[in-house]
Amino acid sequence: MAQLTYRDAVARGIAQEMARDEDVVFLGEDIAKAGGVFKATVGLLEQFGPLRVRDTPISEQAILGAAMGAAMTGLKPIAEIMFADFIAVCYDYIANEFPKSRYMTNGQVKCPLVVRVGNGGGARFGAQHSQSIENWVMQFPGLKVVAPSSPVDIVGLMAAAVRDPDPVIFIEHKSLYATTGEVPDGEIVDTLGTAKILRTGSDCTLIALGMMVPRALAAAERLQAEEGISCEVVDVRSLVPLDTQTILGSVARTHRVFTIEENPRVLGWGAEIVSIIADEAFYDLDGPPVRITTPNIPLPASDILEDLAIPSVGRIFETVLRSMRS
Amino acid sequence: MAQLTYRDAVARGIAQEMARDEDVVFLGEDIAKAGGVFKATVGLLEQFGPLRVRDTPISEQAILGAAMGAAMTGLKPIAEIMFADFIAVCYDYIANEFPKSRYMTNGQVKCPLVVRVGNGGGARFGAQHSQSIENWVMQFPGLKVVAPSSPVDIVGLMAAAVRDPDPVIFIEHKSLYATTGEVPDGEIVDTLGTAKILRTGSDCTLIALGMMVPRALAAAERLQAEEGISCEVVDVRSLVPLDTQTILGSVARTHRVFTIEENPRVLGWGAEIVSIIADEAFYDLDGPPVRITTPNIPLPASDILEDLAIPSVGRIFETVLRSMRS
Amino acid sequence: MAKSPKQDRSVTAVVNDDISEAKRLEMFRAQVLMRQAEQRAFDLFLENLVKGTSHLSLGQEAIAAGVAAAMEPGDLSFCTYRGHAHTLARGVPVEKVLGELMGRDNGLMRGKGGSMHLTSVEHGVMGSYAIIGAHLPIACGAAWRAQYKGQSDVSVCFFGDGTTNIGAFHEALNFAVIWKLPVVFVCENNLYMEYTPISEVTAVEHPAADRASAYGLPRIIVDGNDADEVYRTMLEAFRKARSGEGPSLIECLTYRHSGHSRADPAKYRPEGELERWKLRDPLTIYKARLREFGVSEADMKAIEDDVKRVVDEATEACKAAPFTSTDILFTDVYADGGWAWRN
Amino acid sequence: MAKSPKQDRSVTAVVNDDISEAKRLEMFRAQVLMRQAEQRAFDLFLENLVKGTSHLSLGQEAIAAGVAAAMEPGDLSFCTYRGHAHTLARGVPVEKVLGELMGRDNGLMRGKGGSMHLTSVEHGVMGSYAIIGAHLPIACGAAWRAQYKGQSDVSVCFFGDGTTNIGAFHEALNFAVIWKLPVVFVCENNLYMEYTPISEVTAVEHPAADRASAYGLPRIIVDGNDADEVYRTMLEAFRKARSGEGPSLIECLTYRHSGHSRADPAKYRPEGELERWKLRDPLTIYKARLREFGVSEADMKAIEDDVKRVVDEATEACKAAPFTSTDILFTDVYADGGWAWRN
Ligand SMILES: Cc1ncc(C[n+]2csc(CCOP(=O)(O)OP(=O)(O)O)c2C)c(N)n1
Ligand SMILES: Cc1ncc(C[n+]2csc(CCOP(=O)(O)OP(=O)(O)O)c2C)c(N)n1
Ligand SMILES: [Mg+2]
Ligand SMILES: [Mg+2]
Repeated sequence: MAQLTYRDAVARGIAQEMARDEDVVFLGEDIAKAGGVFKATVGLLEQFGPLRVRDTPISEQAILGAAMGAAMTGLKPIAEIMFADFIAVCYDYIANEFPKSRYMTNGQVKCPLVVRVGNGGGARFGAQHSQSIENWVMQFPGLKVVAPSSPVDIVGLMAAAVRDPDPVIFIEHKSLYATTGEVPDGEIVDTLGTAKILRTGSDCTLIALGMMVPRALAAAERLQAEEGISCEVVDVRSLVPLDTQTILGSVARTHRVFTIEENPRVLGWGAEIVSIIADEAFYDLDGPPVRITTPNIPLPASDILEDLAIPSVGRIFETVLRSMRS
Repeated sequence: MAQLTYRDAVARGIAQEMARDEDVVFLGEDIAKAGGVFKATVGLLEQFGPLRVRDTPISEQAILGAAMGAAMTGLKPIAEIMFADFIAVCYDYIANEFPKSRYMTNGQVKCPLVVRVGNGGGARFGAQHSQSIENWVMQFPGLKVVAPSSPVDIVGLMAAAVRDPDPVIFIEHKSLYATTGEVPDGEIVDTLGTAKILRTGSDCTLIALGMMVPRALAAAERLQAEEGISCEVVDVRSLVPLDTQTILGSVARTHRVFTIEENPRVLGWGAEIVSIIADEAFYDLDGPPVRITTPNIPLPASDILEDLAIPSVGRIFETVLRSMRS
Repeated sequence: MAKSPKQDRSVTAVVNDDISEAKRLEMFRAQVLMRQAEQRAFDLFLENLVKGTSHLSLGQEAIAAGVAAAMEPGDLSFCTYRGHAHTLARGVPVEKVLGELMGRDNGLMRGKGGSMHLTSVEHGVMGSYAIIGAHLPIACGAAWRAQYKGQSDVSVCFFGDGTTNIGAFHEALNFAVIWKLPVVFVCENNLYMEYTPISEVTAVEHPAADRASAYGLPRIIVDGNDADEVYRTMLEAFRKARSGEGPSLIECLTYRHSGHSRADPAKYRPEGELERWKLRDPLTIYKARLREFGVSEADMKAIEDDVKRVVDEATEACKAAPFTSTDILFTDVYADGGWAWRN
Repeated sequence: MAKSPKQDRSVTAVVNDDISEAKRLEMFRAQVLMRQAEQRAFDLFLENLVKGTSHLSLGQEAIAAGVAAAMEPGDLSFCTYRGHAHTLARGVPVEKVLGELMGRDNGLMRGKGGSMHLTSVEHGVMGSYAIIGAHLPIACGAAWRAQYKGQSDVSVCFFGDGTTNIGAFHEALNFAVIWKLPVVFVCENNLYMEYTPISEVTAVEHPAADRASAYGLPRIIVDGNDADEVYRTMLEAFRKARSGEGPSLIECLTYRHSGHSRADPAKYRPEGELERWKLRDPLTIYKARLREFGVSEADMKAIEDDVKRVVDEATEACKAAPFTSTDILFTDVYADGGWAWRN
């Protein structure tokens, strides 16, 4: 058991899979010699050599296209798209190619690959380098999406993603890279499609993801300590497949639900979850499901403004409190 | 008053605005000499000349980028992206450029442009030419999205979109091009952000868009005639801005709601609407809000399969009936 | 502008050359098969038995034939929505292609993909891609796999003149060169994108060849209506690819006899253009070639008749085949065979 | 590979030439201002008064200076995330730039955009774009507007060597040429993308210039550390653009003295590379040039001192300025001034 940063967990997760399977290869901009712009892939070039860990030009379409062609014909590529926002310049692969090739060919073509992206705000990078792009990628039948919030989940879900026979978008949160957590020694393999209840509670369920997970936990602490409100906190972890059993199970116990989303409101992942709860757990609900999100604005660069925009512990606390008391 | 096809309404709508304002220019692939691959822009080149109606190379990024640069500096461009699915190859402008330029520059930069796309299924074009891409474009603060379902709405909303000072995605449904409707003579200018109640009813609200509108209306007829269920049918028309007053008002009267979406289920526009209703009209609801969508599959090419995939009048009828009876 | 076909090509009889008679007959048969199968597809469309869209290669068959003849089993093809010809050229049965167009259970993908997505992994046809440009990087990836695994296959990527103006073209070419990938890019310059002449929207005369130097590649232009020329050029490109010398970019000059897609009457053509190109129909050229090398009219006729029989039989089989069964609607979205996105 | 700077440049004294002393002093002052303002930005970052990221142009100033000196009022600049220099070169006050970096109310965009998005429409700085490649087509659009409206302004688009490998580069270049747009593409080849040498990921030696022929453009390479060379080359490009002869693509050879962004110690540089390039520091070169043309040390010193005063005053003003007010969080999402997406 070791304390590991979320950043180092990325390299460890990739290394675990590359050591296991020679077909796992890794490509992206500045990922090899420089160890990644977030330093999350330091050491991989040295360990696995320049044929398996490859720097690319600034050609995101070539990166994802090449990953797909390799995946179709026998490799298991991991591709990095540096900032999640850049998914927009290679979106054709996300929307039209990866997820559809198996279906269109009646199962002839497979596409086992992983696309890692650095997601989210908090670093004062402004509107084009801070976005939470879960809702750019989760709507495509055929694609899977995971978003780990802790070092141990990074390692285990990376293994699950690499071993999965479907294309997986692996969302890392930039503002979590420096956080640490316990990670057991030896091989770790987690399971896609599983949420985790990180804190049990009886009054309401907080559903969070990525950087919103530690904030939800902190808000839950305060709600318990200061207001006696007992919150269950669910880390969604996997958006596709979605662990609706865990989510609906929690709502069936608490009867109230809040989603805590870093993305701006419109069509955030919480909308899908709320629509499922509203349909399938309608009679379990004692009050309206509430979505706590970044407001409908691009992210500003100034630290003061950015901190106001993204849901904070304080805002979560107050929104839940107000809603539970009303 | 004339009978016009939805297809001809597009050309009329564009012509109305180009005749009014010299700053309105139009570019896209095969839109000028050939009159568009859907023949929706026939005659515009002849009427407005080659400086205002311009054929482009197959360079969607150049098309949208050029539209933006022109819009920033004084023109009001209309750009065509032929099949809506191709939005994926120029998504950076949709996600990162159009919607953010005004905010990031603290209001210095404006971006008044319209992007027309041919959306939706029904033509047996297969998985990469049949998608309903509302949920690829509606999540960006700063961008507006309209999706007319009738010829008169095409003309009026085109005028509204062209005159609007914000970037607007204008979603035309390919399978509606051949449909006809009455269109008054003279200038028509509609309003963005307004839904339309196309049929009043008291038992439940059907919320639809695009090609799902005629199907919702037909299902409502049958439900009334065969089962005595009175459905109100709302044509959303404008996803951003969203006319929540009309939607919430209808739900407050009927107490039950169904969204009818052509997109595959996950994160369709209905999810956002349901999440709003569940939060803000929770106590109005007499039963769960239900989403009727294409299942979680890419669209197949075969006519038999495609017809099974997209919500049909029969499926709407049965889903509403089952849910209202349970 | 590359507008007028060569019409003054003087034919000199040669008895022996580098291409065997067997190879020539293979290429002839392939061209006849593509021609007849695609004409049949058009007839079936007129009978309303083919739904959706389809894009024919009538007039461009020499390219698919010449390339396929140079390929080894195991080499991979990446095609466009205009992919019937390339799929047939790799040996995929006509019945499976027509069946797919007709949405029958015997179709290559049982109707799930349709005309624009023909795929037969077993024949090395790794897919037909309908979004312009996407498959150029994908072909690079397949070639990267071969390079990484030390496998000797080459990936061939077909695309049109119009495709050279999209970003993915540029990214793929640069990528293939810097990684020295065993991939061959075959541009079929048929002078038009959908309806717009390529010369009106392209900064150089030869949309592919005049860009080769931007990637450090030689400028290669071939007569795309002459299967032999295509074949010879491809042999050299394959040799380069297999010996680790990296990719090639080859521009084949050709012309499509039909409209862009089944919906297109092709009224945008200048008068006489089609007629001039029809004089250089790849089949006409190839028959002359065969004659030159002593193949008899009877032998040619026998091949044509045999192909006709194959296409007729395939047509009957497709007409008799059941429509695709609806239970496949939900299969193969994910690798577990199903479509479940939640538990 | 374009790796080593010219070191043998022999300087011959010239008394009269095509560039006036006033113009030279303008370019000198601009370079000094960029240098000092960016060094100040770095100091402020070390004091934790600048948050977020920032990308400096230290060592590359001659390009921004030479280009700006050739521009007319009304001409438009489209910059990248490495855009401080180009913004300052167009006359945007230092205070507004530093204020933006520091998130103050006096900032160019009051802190909403930050270092990577500097924009001052009033000075013709039409934005700084942080997604590689996006602004090349946008600059085309601005140029199209000028062409359509018969206006005489030219759009200048700055970008790095690494940007030449992304698809949007290719689409923009082709587009600009076929429409003959009054746009000038200025590639600053500083030998690196972020940390990876451009030569390792590019199929040609000169990432921009060696691609010019793919768009029918001449191959133009200039010494990007010599403001005069840049200036002269730009004058010709502007002349072309304004007279309807279309776009230019100009590759300027240069080197950045600092890391890619504030987080980068630039350890990937081969030993001695930075030192060699520092011998060709644009300011060193330009001072020598001024001396050649008889400008005194005292005159140069006076300019440096005056710039220092300006930068100092701007710094103080920014430190004294209030942080941006929180009420602008919700403004200017839409043209109505607000953020409402529903009624
Ligand atoms: C990204 C994208 N843009 C536009 C289209 C629509 N489209 C289909 S075929 C075609 C013309 C392609 O021309 P070319 O590459 O010359 O191939 P050809 O059809 O002549 O074989 C166009 C524009 C598309 N499929 N994908
Ligand atoms: C589409 C996209 N991919 C990657 C990046 C990350 N990135 C920012 S700067 C940069 C290097 C750019 O190199 P170059 O064009 O040479 O400009 P320079 O930084 O040297 O001025 C990269 C890869 C980005 N901003 N956008
Ligand atoms: Mg073509
Ligand atoms: Mg650079």
